Amino acid sequence: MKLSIQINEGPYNHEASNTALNFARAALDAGHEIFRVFFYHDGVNNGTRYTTPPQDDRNIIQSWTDLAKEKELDLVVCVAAAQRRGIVDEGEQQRNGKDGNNIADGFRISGLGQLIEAGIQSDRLVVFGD
Amino acid sequence: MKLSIQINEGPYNHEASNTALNFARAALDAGHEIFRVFFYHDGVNNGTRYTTPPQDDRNIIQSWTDLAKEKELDLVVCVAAAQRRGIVDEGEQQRNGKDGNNIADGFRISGLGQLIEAGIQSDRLVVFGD
Amino acid sequence: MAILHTINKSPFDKGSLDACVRLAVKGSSVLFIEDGVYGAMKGTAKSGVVEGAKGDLSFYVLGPDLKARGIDEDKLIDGVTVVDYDGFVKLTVDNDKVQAWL
Amino acid sequence: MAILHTINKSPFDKGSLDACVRLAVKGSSVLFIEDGVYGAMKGTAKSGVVEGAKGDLSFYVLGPDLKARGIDEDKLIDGVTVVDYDGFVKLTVDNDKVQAWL
Amino acid sequence: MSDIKKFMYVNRKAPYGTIYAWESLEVVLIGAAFEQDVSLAFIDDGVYQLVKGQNTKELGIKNFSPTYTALGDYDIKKIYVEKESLEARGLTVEDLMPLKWEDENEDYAEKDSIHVVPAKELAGILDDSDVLLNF
Amino acid sequence: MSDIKKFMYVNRKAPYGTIYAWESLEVVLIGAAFEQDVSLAFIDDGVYQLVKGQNTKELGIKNFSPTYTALGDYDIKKIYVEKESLEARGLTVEDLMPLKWEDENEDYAEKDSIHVVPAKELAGILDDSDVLLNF
Repeated sequence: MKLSIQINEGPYNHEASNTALNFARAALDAGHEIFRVFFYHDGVNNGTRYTTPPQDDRNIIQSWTDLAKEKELDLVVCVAAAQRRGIVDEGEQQRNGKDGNNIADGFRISGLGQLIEAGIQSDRLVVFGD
Repeated sequence: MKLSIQINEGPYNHEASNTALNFARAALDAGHEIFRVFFYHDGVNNGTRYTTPPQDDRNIIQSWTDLAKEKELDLVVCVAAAQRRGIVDEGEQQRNGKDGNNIADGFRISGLGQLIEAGIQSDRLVVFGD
Repeated sequence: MAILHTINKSPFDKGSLDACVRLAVKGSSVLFIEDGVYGAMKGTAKSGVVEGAKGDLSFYVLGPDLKARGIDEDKLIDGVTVVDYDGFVKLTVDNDKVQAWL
Repeated sequence: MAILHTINKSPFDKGSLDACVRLAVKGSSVLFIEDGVYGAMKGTAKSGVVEGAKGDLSFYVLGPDLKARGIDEDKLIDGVTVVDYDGFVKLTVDNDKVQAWL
Repeated sequence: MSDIKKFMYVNRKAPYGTIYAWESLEVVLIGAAFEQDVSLAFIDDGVYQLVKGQNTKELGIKNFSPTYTALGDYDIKKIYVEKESLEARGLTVEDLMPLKWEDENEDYAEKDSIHVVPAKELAGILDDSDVLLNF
Repeated sequence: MSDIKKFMYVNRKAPYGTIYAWESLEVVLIGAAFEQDVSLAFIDDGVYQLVKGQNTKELGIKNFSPTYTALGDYDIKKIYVEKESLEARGLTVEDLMPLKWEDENEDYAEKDSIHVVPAKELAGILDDSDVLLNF
């Protein structure tokens, strides 16, 4: 079955991204396809490569990057939400005149249409948030 | 009177930073001193220079930067919270082997002791959060 | 048509459980996750919500979130089923859609 | 000693107002800000909390947050005082410390 | 399954205190271009989003409430407000912005988009949706 | 005013669902070095932070609950738990981790750090603090 996931909160402040990660792994292990993971609201903060979590805790962003690589996941960060919160890729860097970017490996920035498309194309949309 | 402010949430997802900004302006206008503004939890996300908010909305981070410059405010981002969430200055960039930094003008990264010190040194500590 | 409802907030902190029970049609499934798992405990001031609704709704609770919070399964309201992440996926697939009471 | 309590959550969404009223000593001040301002409205299912406590506590509400949410002052519970940010600062200074019921 | 899905946007949070209401509206506007069957539900504190007379000038936050009145132009006309949530908050439909759409089959007659429905009825409407977006 | 202030950490949120509990504890540990008068209050869902038997292995989140049992070593021994919050959640002090401190004036006798107090009493303790940190 084709599933999509929406994540509304950042990596450590709320459990949402952690739950979504465990859910995604279980879904993939069960043979389901994950059409897209869409990061919205503060969820866009999952898409930064600038975090350095404590050594004795999990690295959520690295886990998403690794899972995306292993399973060819489509990790999409909403552009409008990202602009409000400071998540930038090379394209956004140029468009908005920033002096750098912080997007993590395996994530891409795109529009809200990607969420609607996920809703249309997927058999299920599962939302994790605050 | 000497006041300090703690902000626990990021710039747009919650009203906390906006309320704190309006409170800080009113306190300064009334002749009070703001000893320190301490950004904790997701509040550290107020300290990025990478945001590009919509043209028709306020720019919270720029407002903090401007107020800090005008009134010589001490804007402190908690280092432990910042590491979890990806707010990086030059020192953190080098220490943690990052390829860039995103700290906004007027903010500095420091330890939790700065919050305790603010509690000790200030006549009032006012917390804004979720 | 069948909905899987997820509740991720403590019933003491937020009204998510109350809203879910008010707005779930008979026969729906409800899964407690994250801080929502406290809503599945018996002997609390909020246990009555699930006890009153369990004739009409099927209640599940995410085991990993229970264990994290130190809640033994014998503290659960009778009839609440413990599932792991695989079970969460199965519930997602077995229902037509998911409503998250954020 | 006197505490200024701030409440920034709707009383329908969270238990902040209930907790504050339970844990504020007589004579304390309570200021509704942000989504907390809904707690100052009369004629709601939660109005009784403030009405029952206003003999012991002084209630204030932040005007800019009221206006943003389209709440006319004539919808406020009798005895609740509207203040602006200057008034918030004054309450902070006039009390010894601030307790934020986040 | 037909190509058109029933999208239901479930709004349960107050405006301004958090950004969910506003960013939900941004999804609704973008989603309108996809020609799906769109409904909005306002439950719990979500009903506050529709209260009329919002004025955010002193806050310094953009007042996005006028956007709700433009939803009719996007052909979004099924807006459900839970009766129980309204009543608990001491509100009636008179306290809400009048949201309208124009019926081109009836010479562009203005019709109400807001439907105040009891929980029991709204439960059935949620159950009848294909995709639930939660804010 | 004396050089020592009464710091009160007010904890009202459950662990793991959000990070406030953990990051509050990090402030407490750092704050312990400043030799102030420190108290902790656990109110509402904050009481869940102290429940014993927490096991986060399947979540993959660090189990920070052992840190509470180390608070005695930091000379933090005034830990107030609101009775009403415990009771509403069907909990008793037996469900909580036993937090102890050693009284060096009594040959290092172990004493309980947790004090279950009714709201009315806790209100007075909050009122008697100098600095309230809210989590």
